[in-house]
Amino acid sequence: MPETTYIDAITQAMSEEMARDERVFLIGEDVGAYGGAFKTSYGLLDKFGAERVIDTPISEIAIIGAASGAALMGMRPIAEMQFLDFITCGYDILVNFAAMNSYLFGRACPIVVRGPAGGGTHGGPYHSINPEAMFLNRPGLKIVAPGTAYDAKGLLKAAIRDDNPVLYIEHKYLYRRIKENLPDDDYIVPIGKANVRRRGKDLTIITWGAMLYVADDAADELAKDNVSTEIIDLRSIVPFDEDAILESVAKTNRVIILHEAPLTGGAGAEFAARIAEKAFDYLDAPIKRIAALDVPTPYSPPLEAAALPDKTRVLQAARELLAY
Amino acid sequence: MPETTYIDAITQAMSEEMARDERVFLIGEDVGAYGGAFKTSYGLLDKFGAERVIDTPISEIAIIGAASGAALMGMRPIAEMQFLDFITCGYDILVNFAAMNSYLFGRACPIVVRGPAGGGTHGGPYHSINPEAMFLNRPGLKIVAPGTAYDAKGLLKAAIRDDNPVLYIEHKYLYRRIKENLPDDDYIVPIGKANVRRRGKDLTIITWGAMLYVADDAADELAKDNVSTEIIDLRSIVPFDEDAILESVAKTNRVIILHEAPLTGGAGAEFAARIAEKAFDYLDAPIKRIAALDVPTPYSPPLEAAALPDKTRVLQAARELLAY
Amino acid sequence: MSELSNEQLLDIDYYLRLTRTLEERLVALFRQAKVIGGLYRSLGQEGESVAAAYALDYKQGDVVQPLIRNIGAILVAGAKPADIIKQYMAKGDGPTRGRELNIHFGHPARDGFIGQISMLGDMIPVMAGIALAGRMQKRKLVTLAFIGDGGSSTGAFWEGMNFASVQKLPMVVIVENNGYAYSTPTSKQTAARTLADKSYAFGCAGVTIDGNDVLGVYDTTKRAIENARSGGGVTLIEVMTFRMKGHAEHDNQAYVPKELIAEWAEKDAVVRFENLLVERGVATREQLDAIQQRVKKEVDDATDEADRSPMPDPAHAGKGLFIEDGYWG
Amino acid sequence: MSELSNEQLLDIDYYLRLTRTLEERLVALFRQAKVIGGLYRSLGQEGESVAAAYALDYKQGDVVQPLIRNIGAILVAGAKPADIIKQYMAKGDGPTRGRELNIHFGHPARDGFIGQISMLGDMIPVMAGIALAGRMQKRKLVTLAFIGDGGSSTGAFWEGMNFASVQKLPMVVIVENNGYAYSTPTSKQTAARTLADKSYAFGCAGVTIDGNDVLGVYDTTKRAIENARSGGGVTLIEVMTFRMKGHAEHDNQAYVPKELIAEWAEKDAVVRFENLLVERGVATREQLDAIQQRVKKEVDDATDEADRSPMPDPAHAGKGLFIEDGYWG
Ligand SMILES: Cc1ncc(C[n+]2csc(CCOP(=O)(O)OP(=O)(O)O)c2C)c(N)n1
Ligand SMILES: Cc1ncc(C[n+]2csc(CCOP(=O)(O)OP(=O)(O)O)c2C)c(N)n1
Ligand SMILES: [Mg+2]
Ligand SMILES: [Mg+2]
Repeated sequence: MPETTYIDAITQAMSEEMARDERVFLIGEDVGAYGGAFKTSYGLLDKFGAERVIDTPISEIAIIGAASGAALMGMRPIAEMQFLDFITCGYDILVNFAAMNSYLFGRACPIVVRGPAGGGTHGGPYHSINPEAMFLNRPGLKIVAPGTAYDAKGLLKAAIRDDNPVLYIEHKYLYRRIKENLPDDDYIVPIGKANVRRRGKDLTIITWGAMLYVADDAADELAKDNVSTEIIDLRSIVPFDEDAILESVAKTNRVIILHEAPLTGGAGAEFAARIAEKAFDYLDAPIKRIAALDVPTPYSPPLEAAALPDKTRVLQAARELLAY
Repeated sequence: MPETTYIDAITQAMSEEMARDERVFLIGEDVGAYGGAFKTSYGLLDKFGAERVIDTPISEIAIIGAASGAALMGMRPIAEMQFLDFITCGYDILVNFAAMNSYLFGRACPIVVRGPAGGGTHGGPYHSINPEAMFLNRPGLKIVAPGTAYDAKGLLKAAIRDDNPVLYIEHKYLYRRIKENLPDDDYIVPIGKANVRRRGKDLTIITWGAMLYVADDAADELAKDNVSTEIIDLRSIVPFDEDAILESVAKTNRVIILHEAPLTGGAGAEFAARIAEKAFDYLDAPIKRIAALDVPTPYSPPLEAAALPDKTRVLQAARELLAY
Repeated sequence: MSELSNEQLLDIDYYLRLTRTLEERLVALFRQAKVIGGLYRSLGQEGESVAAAYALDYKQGDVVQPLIRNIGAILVAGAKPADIIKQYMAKGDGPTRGRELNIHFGHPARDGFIGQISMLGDMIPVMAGIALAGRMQKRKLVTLAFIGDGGSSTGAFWEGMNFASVQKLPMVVIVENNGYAYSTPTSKQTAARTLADKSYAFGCAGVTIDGNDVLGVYDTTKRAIENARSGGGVTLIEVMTFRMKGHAEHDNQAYVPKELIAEWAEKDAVVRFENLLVERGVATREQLDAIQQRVKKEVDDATDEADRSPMPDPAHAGKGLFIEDGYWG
Repeated sequence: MSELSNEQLLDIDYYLRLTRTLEERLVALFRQAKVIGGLYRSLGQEGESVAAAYALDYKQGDVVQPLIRNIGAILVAGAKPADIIKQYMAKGDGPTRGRELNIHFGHPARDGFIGQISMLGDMIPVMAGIALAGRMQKRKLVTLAFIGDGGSSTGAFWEGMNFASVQKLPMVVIVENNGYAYSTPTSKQTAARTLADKSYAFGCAGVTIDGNDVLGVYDTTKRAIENARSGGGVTLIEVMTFRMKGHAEHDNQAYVPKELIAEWAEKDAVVRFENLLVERGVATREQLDAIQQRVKKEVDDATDEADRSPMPDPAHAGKGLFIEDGYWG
């Protein structure tokens, strides 16, 4: 089987789920004839028709709201944000309506909200968001953020089949940059389970999304100095795999949390706090976070590169921890 | 001078600033003739007229957006959310427009967005929000959360005079429940400075807003066992007083972070993460967070009480830390 | 007199009385501090609320979405008075088990109604989605949403109406122009000539009618519903009515001119409807009194049931965030 | 021919030519990979963009807010071609010092224009606020906002328009109906008869005009502006025009019927306006060519300047989040 790109994995997941289950449909801006701004839904209109691939007005509230209403009726909508940056426009209805259905009303509201996220593509401050932390303190929404083609497909299928609202964060930098051999069979990646991407014993890097590759590079570099790095690919942010984090820290006693969103109030803070409470005795050194500067992602390449985390900063943190 | 309630302190701050500076105006729903849902702006319409106390349609985007536009023109709008829960409806324009003016465009956008927040009043899931964490990973907005009448007045004045957008979180539980003697003179409380509310040496509680009083009660109780508790009233969440936190932890070596918002992704995670990185060597025990359960605030009093943090939980955490 | 049978007309009267009586009971419970949180009266608006909801066909799967003042509408849809009282009293065996308040409850696929959330306007896109799902499922259901003069200023309302209109969804929206949004008069809410004029922006049908004319509201809504059911798309119906009480019990509505209240008191929809029933020989005063007796008994029973209900178990506060945890069964 | 002097008419022609030439230069720079990020053409829409902005009085403090395709409008307001090129090239001495892209820049109180942010619709409430401030400051300024057929579906647009209309703010809004929002035709954006019909929802003035008629756009906008300035409130002007290119350079607009493109190519506003100038004896072809020469030279110079500009200093990436840190001076 030919290698599948990250973006094709997403398209496949939608297509297969729509074929499997007629309750699944796609709704968003330009998802139909155009196939989505990144062509993620290319071909779906032809396969499934305009009833199930719905082009909407520019109305994120309506997209998320209508998806939620349909979900309550037993449908399984996938709501696309053209860029996840625009999810802010539908923020209210997502956190206050969609995410509250179970806790307040005992209603299943199985929507998936998905779209391109992340920086590194010179998209500027309005096309580079890493949105997870905006939702972390608003209970009721699951959040996943695949960093591999395998996970992109498996997590999207899991999200579509999940009975709760799920925010599915796809990293646009990875769309066409990574390729993998995927299984021919139908598979899912369970929400809430981390993947130990690399086993190691001296240091743990907890990360997800496009930062996996920064972690890989850093680990390769550290290996030259005989440092063995464990990389935990979190994949799910809500719920997250606390056990996997704590186990790894218990083994390596040193931890870096690496994410692309700004440092302050990023999801990494939560993971650090959990470790500082629950794995305190295992820690031989401070918990380090490597993240973007606390600014909107700037547009110009030199600024963007300076704002986003990179291998150099990870290596520096790693060396500080190892020398601690 | 008679004692001033927390809510009167807010009214006074607005009134005095409007008298001092004709660029200051108030805009929101029912802020005029009615004087606001909680009567926070009672009397301002009579004093300053309908041009400066503007009743709007139910349109949070328009309120925050128009305030921002006016601010760029040199005005100093105070935008009221009838409840801060509804800030989600204007979330986008606040984080993407107001908060980005300085970093992206070098423009001063001095708006204050304020309104009632917090639980304990059986307001239910849509009238109890503690909103700070929603904004913590979106740079450009200052955030303050006074827990005393003194700070309510001084921080609001500081917020109005600040050249950046400021989210001012008032805790409605405190509106009429606390009273203090306030100075007759004009004063401000600087944004970014914590207040050491109580000095102690055995344990630090970092908190803010209505949780101050839970911390007080816990500290009183602990004092009976000869435990001396330091209470840091953070007051400002962005920027926050990292020095005050680290100094206190360096002294007491044990820390509880207490907040009313849900645990996961709450602002407390950030403070815990900073401590775990920067005060690691001073820690003699895990960092504990006491916060609401990870659910929307339920309406019914027994549920609400169970969901929100209380003295019992703080005491239990404190005793665990002290026994560590 | 409309296409309604005498039986149906009396049924409507029953719901009008039930609404008013139930709300009066809630006021009594509020004064006894048994109702927790705010109490929002629909006094003066019961007519349109009941009549519009009565025009739906719940057996077809039609769904109504009330605002806080549309107790009448959900009673018509089948909500139980005891459930409503339990919600107000924050009881543990109410529909939301004490998690949400007042008439914020209901399931569109199960109950025929879905309570609003507090954020005004948000239900309009949601109701559009329910209508969309109905169409995808090849069901002939229609959704009926209420929105206030105030709520119709929200971006969510606009986006939802626009989407529903583009999609020609089977949806009817009642804009209750009751003069005020909290303390804000409609003139500060919009400069539009009428709220029905908003329909031009969506390209849907729009009409302004007398909201205190029960039969008029029924007929107009019914036509709009059947038009929607047969593929004719969205209708926006502005009903002119008046909020006879303050925004909530704590609000003495000092900002409302006394004459206006007096003027609208004359136009009470329930009185007017019952006069009509008597005039046209549909019912005698005695029959109407009998209805009131029945209603009172039902409300008494419901109150007793709610009173006996337990408060929620605090140990449950953390449960049910995700649907699979089984808390809801 | 309008109230415009010959000099002004030639001035307009200058801006039309400048817009088109500058954009063509940007395309060349894009192909050389010097323009970073997307490039969004206004080809076919330059007429309305320039004409509407030309109707403002910047000395009075009027403010225009462009969309991404309104390079013409900000040139009229005084933006420098070199600044625009620097923005596109992400240079460190451009107006946003490389932080934001394309024509997202400008200060309403300093520059007479304020670039949009990406979230469509958000600028409408902001422009209402600018107009509100102007009125509070007892200045007679008017704000002019552009919005797309697509952008006019956003909740932010609706809320902003409604608020501005209730407040009778001095604001004029041009809805550019250019047939598409990205790939979405206007028919999927709204079911309204015209986009100007949205004005009924706000109770403001509304009109639909030919967007490729430069003088017509100027006259209509001018009247609306003067009406606004004298307290007459908001006008919504729908200009019918066409997006002759794809959404951005990467989009081959396969979804647009070829005939439609051909049809609109015939109606090019610049050609039409220049033909008129010649016909009416305002200018000769030679004079127009001279304008083009001048424009080309300016664009060449601007390109040179932008080319020589430095990229931003990465050490600055963390600065200027709060205005008091002094980064912006
Ligand atoms: C988005 C939003 N903003 C503010 C509020 C606060 N609020 C609750 S009810 C109300 C007034 C509603 O007026 P209207 O829509 O006319 O309904 P009515 O009360 O007249 O039935 C307001 C402002 C809210 N619920 N939602
Ligand atoms: C709120 C929001 N949602 C989605 C987008 C993505 N987007 C950028 S341009 C565009 C189409 C805009 O169409 P229109 O408003 O008609 O302007 P035009 O491009 O035709 O000038 C879309 C959907 C956005 N910028 N903002
Ligand atoms: Mg009303
Ligand atoms: Mg367009």
